[in-house]
Amino acid sequence: MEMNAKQHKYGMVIDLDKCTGCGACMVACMSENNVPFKKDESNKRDSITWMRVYKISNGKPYPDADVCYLPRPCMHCEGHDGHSPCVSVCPATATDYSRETGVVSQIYTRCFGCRYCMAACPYHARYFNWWDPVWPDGMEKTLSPNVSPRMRGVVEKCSFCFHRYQLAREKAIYEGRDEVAEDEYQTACAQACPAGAIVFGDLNNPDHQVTRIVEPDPHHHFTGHSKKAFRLLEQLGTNPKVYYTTERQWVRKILGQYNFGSQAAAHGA
Amino acid sequence: MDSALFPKGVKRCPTWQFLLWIGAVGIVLLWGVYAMLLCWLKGLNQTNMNDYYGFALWIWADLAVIALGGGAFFTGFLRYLVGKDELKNIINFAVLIGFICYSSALLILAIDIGQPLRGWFIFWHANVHSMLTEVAFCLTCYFGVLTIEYLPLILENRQIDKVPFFHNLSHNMHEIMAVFAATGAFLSFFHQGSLGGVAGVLFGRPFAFREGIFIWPWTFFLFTWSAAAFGPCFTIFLLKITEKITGKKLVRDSTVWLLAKISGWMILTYIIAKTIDTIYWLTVTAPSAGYGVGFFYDNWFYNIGWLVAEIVVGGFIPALILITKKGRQNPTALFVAVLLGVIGVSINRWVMVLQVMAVPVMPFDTWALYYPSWQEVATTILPVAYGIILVSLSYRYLPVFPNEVELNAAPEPEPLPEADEDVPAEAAAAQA
Amino acid sequence: MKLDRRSFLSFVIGGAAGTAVTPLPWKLMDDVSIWSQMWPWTPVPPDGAYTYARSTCTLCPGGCGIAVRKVDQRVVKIEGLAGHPVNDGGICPLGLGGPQMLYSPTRVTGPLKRVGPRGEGKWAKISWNEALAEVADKLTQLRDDGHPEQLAIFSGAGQGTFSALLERFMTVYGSPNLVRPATFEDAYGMAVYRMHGQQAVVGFDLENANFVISFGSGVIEGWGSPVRMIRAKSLWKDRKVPLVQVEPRLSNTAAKADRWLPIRPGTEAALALGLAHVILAEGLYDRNFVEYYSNGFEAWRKMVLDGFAPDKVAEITGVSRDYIIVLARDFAKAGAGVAICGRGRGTTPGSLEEAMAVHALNALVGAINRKGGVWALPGNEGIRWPEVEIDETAANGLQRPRLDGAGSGDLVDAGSLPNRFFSAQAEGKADPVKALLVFEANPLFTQPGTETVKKALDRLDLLVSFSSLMDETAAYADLILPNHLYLERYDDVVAGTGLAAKVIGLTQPVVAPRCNTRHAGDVVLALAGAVGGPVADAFAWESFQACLEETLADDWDALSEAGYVVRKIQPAYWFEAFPTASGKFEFAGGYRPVPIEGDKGAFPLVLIPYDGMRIAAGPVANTPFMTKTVGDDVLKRQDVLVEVNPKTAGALGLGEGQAARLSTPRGQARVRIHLSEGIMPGLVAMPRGLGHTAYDDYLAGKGVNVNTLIGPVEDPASGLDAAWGIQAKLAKA
Amino acid sequence: MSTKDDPGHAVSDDAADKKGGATILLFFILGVAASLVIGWGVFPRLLYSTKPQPFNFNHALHNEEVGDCESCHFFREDGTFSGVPTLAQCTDCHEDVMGESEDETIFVEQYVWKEREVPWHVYSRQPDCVFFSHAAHVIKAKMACETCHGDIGTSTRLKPYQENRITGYSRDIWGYSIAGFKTHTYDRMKMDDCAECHEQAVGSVDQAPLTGVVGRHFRQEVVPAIYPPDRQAAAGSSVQTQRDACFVCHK
Repeated sequence: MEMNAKQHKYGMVIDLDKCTGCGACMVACMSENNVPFKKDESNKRDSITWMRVYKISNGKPYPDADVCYLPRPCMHCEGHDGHSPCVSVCPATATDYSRETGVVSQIYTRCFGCRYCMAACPYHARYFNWWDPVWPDGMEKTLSPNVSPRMRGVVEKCSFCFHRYQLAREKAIYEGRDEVAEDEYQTACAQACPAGAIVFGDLNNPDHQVTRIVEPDPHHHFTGHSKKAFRLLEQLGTNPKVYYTTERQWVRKILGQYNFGSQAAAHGA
Repeated sequence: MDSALFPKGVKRCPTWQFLLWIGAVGIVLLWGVYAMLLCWLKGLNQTNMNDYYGFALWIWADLAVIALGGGAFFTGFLRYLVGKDELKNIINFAVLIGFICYSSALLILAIDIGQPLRGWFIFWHANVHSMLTEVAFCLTCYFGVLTIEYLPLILENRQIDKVPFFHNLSHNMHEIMAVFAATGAFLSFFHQGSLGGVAGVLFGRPFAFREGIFIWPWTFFLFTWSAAAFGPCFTIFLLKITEKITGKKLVRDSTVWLLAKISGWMILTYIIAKTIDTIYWLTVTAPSAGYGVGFFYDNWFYNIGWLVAEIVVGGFIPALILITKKGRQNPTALFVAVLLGVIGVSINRWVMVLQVMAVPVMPFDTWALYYPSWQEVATTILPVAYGIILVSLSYRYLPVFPNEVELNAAPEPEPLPEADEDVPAEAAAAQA
Repeated sequence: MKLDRRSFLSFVIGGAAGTAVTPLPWKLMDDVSIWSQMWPWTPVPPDGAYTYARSTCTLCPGGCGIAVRKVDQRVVKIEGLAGHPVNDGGICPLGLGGPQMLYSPTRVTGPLKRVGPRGEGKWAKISWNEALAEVADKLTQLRDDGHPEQLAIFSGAGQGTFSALLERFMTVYGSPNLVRPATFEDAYGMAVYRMHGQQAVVGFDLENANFVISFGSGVIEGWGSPVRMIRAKSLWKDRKVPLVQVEPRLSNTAAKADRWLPIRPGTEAALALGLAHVILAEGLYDRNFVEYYSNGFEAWRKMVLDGFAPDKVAEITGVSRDYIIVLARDFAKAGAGVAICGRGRGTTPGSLEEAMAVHALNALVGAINRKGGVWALPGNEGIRWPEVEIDETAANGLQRPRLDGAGSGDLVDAGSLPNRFFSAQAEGKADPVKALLVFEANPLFTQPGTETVKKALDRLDLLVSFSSLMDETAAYADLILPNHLYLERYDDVVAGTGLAAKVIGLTQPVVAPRCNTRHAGDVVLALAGAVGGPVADAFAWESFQACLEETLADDWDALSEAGYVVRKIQPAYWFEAFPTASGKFEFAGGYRPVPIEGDKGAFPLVLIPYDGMRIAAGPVANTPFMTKTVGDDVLKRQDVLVEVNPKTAGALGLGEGQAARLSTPRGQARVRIHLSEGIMPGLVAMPRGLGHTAYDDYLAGKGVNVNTLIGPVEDPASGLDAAWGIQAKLAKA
Repeated sequence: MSTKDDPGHAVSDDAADKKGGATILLFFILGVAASLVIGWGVFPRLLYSTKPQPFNFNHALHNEEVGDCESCHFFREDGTFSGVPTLAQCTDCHEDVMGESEDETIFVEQYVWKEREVPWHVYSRQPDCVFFSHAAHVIKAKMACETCHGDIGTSTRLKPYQENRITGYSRDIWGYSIAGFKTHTYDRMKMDDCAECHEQAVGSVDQAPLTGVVGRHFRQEVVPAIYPPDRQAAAGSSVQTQRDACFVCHK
């Protein structure tokens, strides 16, 4: 099977019961992807974090209160055969869905900052560079050449560390292999997570851990239904490639309330 | 002093008064320009937009002015294609308003994008799947058309008209104006629609998303329809203001009533369609995505009042006034009706932009409210000031109103100068 | 012919027409488009060869292995070292921050001498020779005056060669005042000393436990070795091992625990004894251990049975009587249950009796030195250097009592008491210290009672900081002799606070030093040389690296190759584990609540500090990236949000996000309110690690340093700081 | 618009005045001529500034010495491409002046001894947003270096480096033909030139125009090497463009 022709479908499954909310995934992502930072990042609505960990509360009074942490990368929605909410609305073809990898790309030099894609994304996974990124004197040395730094006025988002796929692919080619092995292409967040809560891989590859955990439901394999895992806002038809698992009923109830219903309950306890 | 430039046989206020007036509005204009430059030079951090509000006041302003500018294409459509010849007396004014609205829309878009110098990518690297692409193309083309429609009016300025070439040119252009009107109407049906599509296709945003046919969500047709219905309201609204403050009758009542009547029926049919759409959306579309009826209005600010205001106050009421003879022929009722209409369509555009952003979509998300920064407000008022100036200039130097002379043959009593803000008239009136 | 208007016009038109068929407009458009996509001011990171260097993280005592990603000679990223026994590829947000520290503008670029008043921030750049001379002069002078003990060292360096070097230096120099920041390990160590009769490092075989009770330990907030603990927690999840978290606040650990057990702060020991009561009463304890390997059981048993019946404990702790019974049974019956203590990251030692109560509870179920239990491991032996010659000056100096009183009187088994050290120095009771060298520490920020620490430092003739970055203590110092950052130097790290195995990691220079810095080890060698005499003789090595290679001789190759070596340690069997008088495990301890500072009348609420996962509270501060991850329910602009129960806040008329003035007997600060159902009414919780005054705008001035509002409370039993909170007051600001 | 036609109409208006008409025509032609001179002649000279290389490098000579491109421009263990050699590589041979070429003397004295990297101007330098995999093209697709880099490997002198004053990139990217025409695959290195091959490869455009050695090699070697015969015809991986997805060449 040729590498280029193979239809990969890279995706992620996150164990919400393992996620400790430590934030390593966020920092790993920022460090990996040259994400800019400002002096005050306490306004989370203009703070660029490709991977963002949300804090969800069960809303119960003391002492029955409980919280759950939910890491939210870009979901790399497949939508209906590749027409994810954001991709099809971009007027300048600055974002794109790849059938080859299932990754939703963002080309910063093509984007002119109309922000239609942000309006389209229900996950708030897309971020706008409201400011010209500035690195304190000397810190520009921390920038990785594998990811192009962005300029003011463009949208950016999680790329599933696609540059890591490219590098892995070069290595594979160099070693005369056709396929990138599961451990060769891992996102920075999955790699960093100390709790091992994030599993990344090719949902089209039955041998990959992610596929074994998600257990795509043969009945609706192509719509990404799963026996065990659920997805955010599944009911909107965004068809995301990031799955979540949890055994805590209240979390399922809040997150899966629309999209998972009885199935969730069935696998809940 | 500049009276040589006035249209034949009309009276205008003294130059100093006019200049004073233009100066006053000009200051507002400059304020807007300053804000605009800030946004271009310092970037969009000058606004209060954020990652939850990628679309905000500006996009609303765009949608609103384009809807209100719809009077141009629809009146043109009625005049040249349907053959409502009566409307020729108001078509100039409609075109003028349209021209102002569309040029403003384009300006605001130019400020709204993060990399203005790359703005042309929307044409160069166009993505055919995007409603915004469709908008950009039609908008630009139609703006061209409006320019061509507005040009003859300029050429008819008393002095310019003396140049035989310009005289002929404007004459010839008049001949073929129907073609442009047709083109304009065609383009408008599309971009008004695609503006509706912009919101309607957002299947990740249950407040905006609508089913539809082929690639077009219902909002596509609703927007076109509403623009056609409310555009004339805006034309009449501004006409009435202009008349009130110039203290002149500028267009025959019969013409206005005709337009008002058509507008009324358009509004009625539209608002019925809109009601059906809303009911279907609230009871079928949204629930299928798991969002209950009350969900979208469960906020202290975005409450059910918005829906009522849009459909009843801004829809049914003006419609009923305008379709009844007594209603539209009573000056006050007419004015109230068109005003409500203008407000109604503006609310519709507002919720289809801002409430879409405000509604929490992810289960753990919360309502996101936003208020514009002064830079956003200033750049949004900028077009208003620019519009007032353009209307003032056109009114003063161009034969915008063919009937003005005959309608104002008899000397009239001095009208009371109005304390109205956007009044080219104070000036204009005083001279009478 | 004349050039009239029309001719000119036609010329222009001709020009326009002609231009259209030249490349000019089109090429210009293309170039401008390229320019507008590649703005000259957008940085372009230079490409190069990608390499990974193995090293060991020193940013906390965890001892994680790291793989440092480099592009040519630039460090661009730090990743966890796959296969490493501590973190196996995982890494914490602080550990990821290396590059931002290495290239931080807050690096101290070379030796600095203070000009102008302390802490004013006016510095003169000086040469290393000048710097060394300055310090050497003072050291020599103190010895000449016959007061070597007036030199003190405050060192946060972990147990490794460098620390041994400092000990050796102080010994030959003649000062007993080598002070270390104390942690829960000190308290636990003393408990073990009293119950095992042995100076030991405590290890917890948590991976093999099957029921865990945590008395307020931040299992995933950084207690022990952070990444290892988080991995253990994931392991428990897979193996369905229950974790019960006992603390008044819904911490991340509590949220992850199978049961969050809110308890009145400071009463944890009582709960431990309450559980023991049930276990004793129902005879669920490990009879074999108690009968054959323990001593003083009866007395202790009586004490527990008389004083800690479930109802009484319920009264003291606020935990329901029934649950105490259920929990005790589950714990005892689990078979491999273990209890741990040490609040949050354990940076405050806490009450000795609490440690003893918890340890006794473990002993009761036989969880001593057994799989899945608590292990007492031999302390830092490893290093064998030639004996040192001590001259008379030194001998006399060493005779003098430590300023913190540790090792003498009733604190004979105490190691180091920083709280007492700074208060004694501040009050100037005993003859105070004249010179203080600070290594790997930032006491002016991390020690509770900032004011006291400042007073103490003010009484010094010479304060020398060896910090690589301009932290609070460095900013207040007289001299800064900047150390290499951990990415630029050699070091050995004995990993694993609480790890049930000994992992030695090697920190290696992965890039050439960026600034004019020197390895603190080399500086110590140089100083020793300058002081001369026996002090110089004690240090034969020409460099710290040489010293390190010699010290780690057997492992050196393995270390520089793999980055770490593992020494599997088997704890002694019961029959030989307890070198006490009885030769058996001593049941001991009781419950005397540690008093809280402040008057309940004037300060009706209680402020408790907590450790947030995304805020580094130790000597190493947050990086910009890490601060970026701090939630807006903790930090909003420059204000810290304190957690308050809605009931409590409501009574004070305070709402979400509202500004308030928080005052304690120690000080007051402006805060904002965060209403949380996850905290016991009557408490106010504030994160540690905010409110920096040094560093740059990416960190300084954000929030409040809780140490300015709280002070140490001495545990009568150990002399250690056992403060768990302070009386406080909230009012609208 | 209208003003443009002005003279035209004007002419017809007062056609009586032939002389005037002639003058106007003359000036029109003058205008055209002037603009052509400026557009084709002056503009290109203004657009580019010529920058000398630090010293000359003789590819032909080195080729003889070491035999192949790969010894200096090699793939690293991880499959990435080393590109322009670093000082360290050169120093393997050049710790000291070997020949009598003046350039080598400059190199050794100015750079080797002073341990400074040579600040070469790279003709093929691409913008930062470009991801280019030599491995994919050279190893996988078996493409020849010449396909993109031309015959630089056999050159004895480095051609002057012409930098675009606006973009800052080498003239080689747009190509030396100011009109943008190209006769060889290596004449230009713009996105369209990459796309050309990629589109033909995925079959989203006709491959027939591919002629010559390169073209044949491309059809017979490259395409089959990358794409299996049963691939979806005329479709790249991009949902938006049906060509190769953006991330294939962008980062």
